[in-house]
Amino acid sequence: MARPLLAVNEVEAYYGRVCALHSVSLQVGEGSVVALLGENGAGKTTTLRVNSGLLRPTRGSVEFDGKRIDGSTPDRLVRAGIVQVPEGRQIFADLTVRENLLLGGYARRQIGSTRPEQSRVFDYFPRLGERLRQRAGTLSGGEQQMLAIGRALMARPRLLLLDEPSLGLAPLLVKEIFRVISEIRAAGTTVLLVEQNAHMALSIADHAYVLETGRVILGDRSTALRQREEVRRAYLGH
Amino acid sequence: MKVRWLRTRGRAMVPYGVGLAVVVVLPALLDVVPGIAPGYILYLVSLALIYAIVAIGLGLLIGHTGQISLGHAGFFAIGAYASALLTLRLGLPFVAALLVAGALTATIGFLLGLPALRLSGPYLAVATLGFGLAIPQLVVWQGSWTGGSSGLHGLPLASLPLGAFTIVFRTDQDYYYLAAAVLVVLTIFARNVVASHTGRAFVAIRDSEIAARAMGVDLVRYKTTAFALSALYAGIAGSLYAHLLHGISPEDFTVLLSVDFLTMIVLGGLGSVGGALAGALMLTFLQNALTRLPVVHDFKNLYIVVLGAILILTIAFLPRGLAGIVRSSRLRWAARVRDGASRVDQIIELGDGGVPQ
Amino acid sequence: MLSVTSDIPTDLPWGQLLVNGLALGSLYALTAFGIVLIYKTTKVITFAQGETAMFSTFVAFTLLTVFQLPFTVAFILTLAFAGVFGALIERVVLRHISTTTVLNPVIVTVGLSLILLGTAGWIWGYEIRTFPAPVAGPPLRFATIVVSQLNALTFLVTLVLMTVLFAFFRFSPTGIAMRAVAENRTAAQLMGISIGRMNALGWGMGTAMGAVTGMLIAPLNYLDPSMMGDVALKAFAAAVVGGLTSLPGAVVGGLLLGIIDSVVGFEVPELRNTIAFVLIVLVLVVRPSGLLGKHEIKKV
Amino acid sequence: MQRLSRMQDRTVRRVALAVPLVVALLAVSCGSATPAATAAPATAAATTTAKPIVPGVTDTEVVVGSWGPQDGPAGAYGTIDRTLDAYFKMINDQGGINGRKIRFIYENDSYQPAKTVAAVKKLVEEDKVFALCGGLGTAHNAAVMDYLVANNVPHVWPATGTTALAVPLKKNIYAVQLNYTTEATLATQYALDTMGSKQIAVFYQNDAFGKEGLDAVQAELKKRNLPAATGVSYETADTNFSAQALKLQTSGADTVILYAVPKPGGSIIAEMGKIGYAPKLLSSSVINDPSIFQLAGPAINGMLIEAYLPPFDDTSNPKIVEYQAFMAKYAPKEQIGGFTEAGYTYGQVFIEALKRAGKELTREGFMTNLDQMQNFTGSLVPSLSYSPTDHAGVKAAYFQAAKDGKFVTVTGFITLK
Repeated sequence: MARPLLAVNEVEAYYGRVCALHSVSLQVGEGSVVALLGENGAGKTTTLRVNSGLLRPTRGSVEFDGKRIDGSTPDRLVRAGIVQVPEGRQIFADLTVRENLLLGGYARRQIGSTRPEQSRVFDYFPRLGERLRQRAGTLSGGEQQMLAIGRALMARPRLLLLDEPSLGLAPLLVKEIFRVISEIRAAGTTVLLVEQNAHMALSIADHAYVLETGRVILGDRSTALRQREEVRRAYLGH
Repeated sequence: MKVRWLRTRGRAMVPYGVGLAVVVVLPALLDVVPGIAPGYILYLVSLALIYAIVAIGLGLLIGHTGQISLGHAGFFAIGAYASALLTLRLGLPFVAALLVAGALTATIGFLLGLPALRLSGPYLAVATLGFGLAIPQLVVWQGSWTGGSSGLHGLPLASLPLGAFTIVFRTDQDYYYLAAAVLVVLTIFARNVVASHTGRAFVAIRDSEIAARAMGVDLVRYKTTAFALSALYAGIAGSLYAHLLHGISPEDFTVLLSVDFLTMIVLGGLGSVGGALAGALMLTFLQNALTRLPVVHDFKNLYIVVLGAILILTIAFLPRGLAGIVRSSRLRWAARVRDGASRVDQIIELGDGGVPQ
Repeated sequence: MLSVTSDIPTDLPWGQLLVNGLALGSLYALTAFGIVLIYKTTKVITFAQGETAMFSTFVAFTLLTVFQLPFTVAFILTLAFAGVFGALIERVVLRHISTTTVLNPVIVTVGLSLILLGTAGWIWGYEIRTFPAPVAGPPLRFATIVVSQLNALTFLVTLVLMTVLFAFFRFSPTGIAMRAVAENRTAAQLMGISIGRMNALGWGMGTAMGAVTGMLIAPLNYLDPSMMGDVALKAFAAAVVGGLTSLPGAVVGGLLLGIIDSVVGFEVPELRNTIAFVLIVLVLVVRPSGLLGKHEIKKV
Repeated sequence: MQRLSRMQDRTVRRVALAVPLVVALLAVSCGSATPAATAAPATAAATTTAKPIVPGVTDTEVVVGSWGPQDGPAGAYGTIDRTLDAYFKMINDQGGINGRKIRFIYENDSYQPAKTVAAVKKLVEEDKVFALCGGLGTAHNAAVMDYLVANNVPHVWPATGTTALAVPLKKNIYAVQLNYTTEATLATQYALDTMGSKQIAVFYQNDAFGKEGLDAVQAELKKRNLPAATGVSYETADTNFSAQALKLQTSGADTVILYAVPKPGGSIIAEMGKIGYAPKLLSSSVINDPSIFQLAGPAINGMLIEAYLPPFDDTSNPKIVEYQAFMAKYAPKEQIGGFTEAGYTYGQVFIEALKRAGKELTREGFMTNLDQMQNFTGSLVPSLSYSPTDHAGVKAAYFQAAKDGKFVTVTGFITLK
């Protein structure tokens, strides 16, 4: 692999006095999709939070595009090109769909119009275009997930951090979301994906890591991981 | 509400013993300190002890039950006026007036607790603030029997009939012992409430109303109880206050006083009965101590600025107030004695329940 | 002289009372704007709004009297001062305060108001001063109803500011970002919005709003450290009755309180506050989140 | 730890319960048994020993105290104590009185009675003041009146005109200010007899001060079998007076008597002007401060103001020239007006009494001399008299008219009919 876009090196992180990550190292190559697998509480979301700047690691380092970014604030990282779609969507329910999208491009509003991004989002999710004036809180769960991803794309990210995009969605919708994720990758955006649905995740990821109690226990190409007995038993249900 | 009378015992009694000894010998100590006037200091201490009673009651409401009140000067006023009117106009003995005043304020507290069931946070703050503003206004409005804004003056001396004797509280020292005795009784009572089932229900409500309800805590009952109890303390304190000053007027019960009460418990440490006491003492003596600074000659209102700074600094640096310092240093010491300092942090963490003992 | 009473069948001059109430109410509403603005962005309910407004007005007064600046220049400089002042308050004080309980910000802003009261008294003293009115001239008359130019201006400023702020929150990216921060801090951060900057902006705007209010109130209520005491309490109540996050709510709450004040003040002046607050409690019991506020979901 | 303590003997609990109560009660009863412990020694010594030890008095110094608000809504009154302080400084610069310098201690009570009591206890018991001068406020004087009487501390010129301080007579309290009842009765008589008023309304502060004024007006009207005046009140915290202006207008009164302090007083005049209501105006002396012209605006022109001190800007009066020179030198930061004039006058009366009390200064001697003061003309008050049975002080007043930002004297001194 050439120089990775994102490199997490022996990161340790705490919530208050509880240690959530003991020593996590992983790498995400430019233009790839990397999946993080593991059970609830394994540290997947925490890893994303460290990368997006919401949580400051107590030890270790995070490098993005060759520069240290640990300790930076989320708003700076968004400008640098790292955008996280948080778990549970967290769209702004009181704001309209248009306003949500506008905020997605907030960090870039100085650079110029966000119109091209907006039309790209509508290409991926035509339904959002139909509901521009609607309050986001009135959307269905699937539409809210689309809005959350679309909102993130408005910032024209180089690295998209996706936290459980399939959570609580009907199988058909899950399929559609994953279709869009591969399209996003195809358009050149790197994706780091946290997913419970290991089947789906491994089907689109180039590379995957398995976390357990705050440690990376496995990391390999998806195709290789799929063959491993422990992964099959624990995550793929065989 | 069933409360066992005394729960504290064993080594935990030591601070009480010490505290009590200080209470008893304080007047004698003051007599031998040169350059101060015992009567004046004892008046200030009495005032502080009376405020401490309000603060302890307010602490039960805010610190333990999580219900904010910006109107406790209102309860304080009701207690003071009830007691003053009963002794002055109806000639009731002091003790009877004190008890009736307490019962009356408790009832009004209960009633105010009812709308509070629906309100929380800033909404409750405004409702209670309004209550605090309204009481002095009502007093002025009903001037024909409340004395209006001139107030009521020349209250009879407080007295306590004990069988064949009657103790009359004449001097500042007498009055100091009266206030201290009432405070001791009410402090013990408050600590017992806190340790009882009722106290645990209060804390459950503070921590999460939804969880408390899920656990079967009757919100209506315990919220109104907290308000009534808190008002009872303010009412009794109000009665003592009226008799300490031998007179009252609406000027005594401004919003600023409610803010003072709030400051006392914040400074002392929320959720701590001892903290409320310490906060009341500190605040009452603060202004006096400040007037002794030479700079105050040109800056007579310095104390307001200092008061404001204390509020902010306490929240910023001592979120658990004076009680927090005491508690953590005690735990630190205990931990060092037992098994080295390494577990201190953990112990402090465990001590965060907000329920003393 | 007696025409007012003889024209109207009841013994209350309702028209004039209403007009007076609206004038008074717009002062409450204006002050409430600052409270709402700060609450909307920072979730801090400030008890210092009256005192920051008072302090800014004293600054304006100094610019007008000591430096002899024209009113417009002094007005603009005061707005700038207030904006920076508010942002500084946020940065120096409130940023370091944990907001895990409602009580913390309440105590801290009360502390802040005490510091400002004491400092203003120290710098400018407690003498009552007059503050020049931005407009002067004969009052406007509509039949038997009289409206002073200052009252008319205040009412106008209230409406204009409400509209401008409404548009700001609806259409400008910064305004939308402030609403986003109010709704979900984490998600807003992930949009690249700096929470610290938004909080400072909220305080700056709220305090500047207070300065406008102070400069409109001072010609009427005179200038001294306690000039805002009563108004700030009512404004606080107006903001809460209106729903704390709603600008139109603040106007409705303010005007309602103004009219109550005017009518009750005419009939039983002793009970102005009492009746106002009984009504507030009734309103809140029926609608615990205020007239136009959204019900906030309690988190477990 | 908790579990351990729970296993302790139950008796500890009982003891712990009993001890505080018993000890506290015992202590209380002991306290009552020795009632003389606190306040008595100083005064007892003063009356018995040959060379009396007088509180606050040494060969070189006499300690004088006062209280008043130095902050808050009533903070403007703080000027009075500051002027007094400046006045005593001037006296000290001139060598003091009978070889003694004056040490003046004034406390800030923030206009809160509980703090007044604390302040007075400190002044009397700790600073051991010889006397008080200019303690401010009606409720505040009421709160400490009994205490001052019991301790026999002279209080010269409490800064309030409430009649309660002089009637019934308190041996050690010397009211000087024209009391509110006399003042309002004079105003009513003047309105009815000289101004030709037919219907009177009173705008008053809803407290002891304003009520005393209103009651005196009503009493005078009743005495003459005239219909009662319409009373319109305001609260000290009020800031807007449009409703009250409207109410005064609808009352149909042709004369409005003001019993208000400067801020609301000025505001109500302005508000009446705004709605085009222009009755004859008559005001209590309390409003007498130059700030009132600014506060009230042009509507004040023609208003009559009662006064018992000469106009503070009348430079044809040599006493005023002296007063202004004092202000310029010793209190340049204070705004010349009714408050500073009052403080200055309190000082004059106090110093005169101190002078007369002589080298052997005692409280009794000081009060005896005050009781004998007859037609004293050395202060801004034109003439001041006391007697052992009358401590009411000023009883005459005159009227000034507001004209283009100045007060113009329109009558001589008038006393009650």
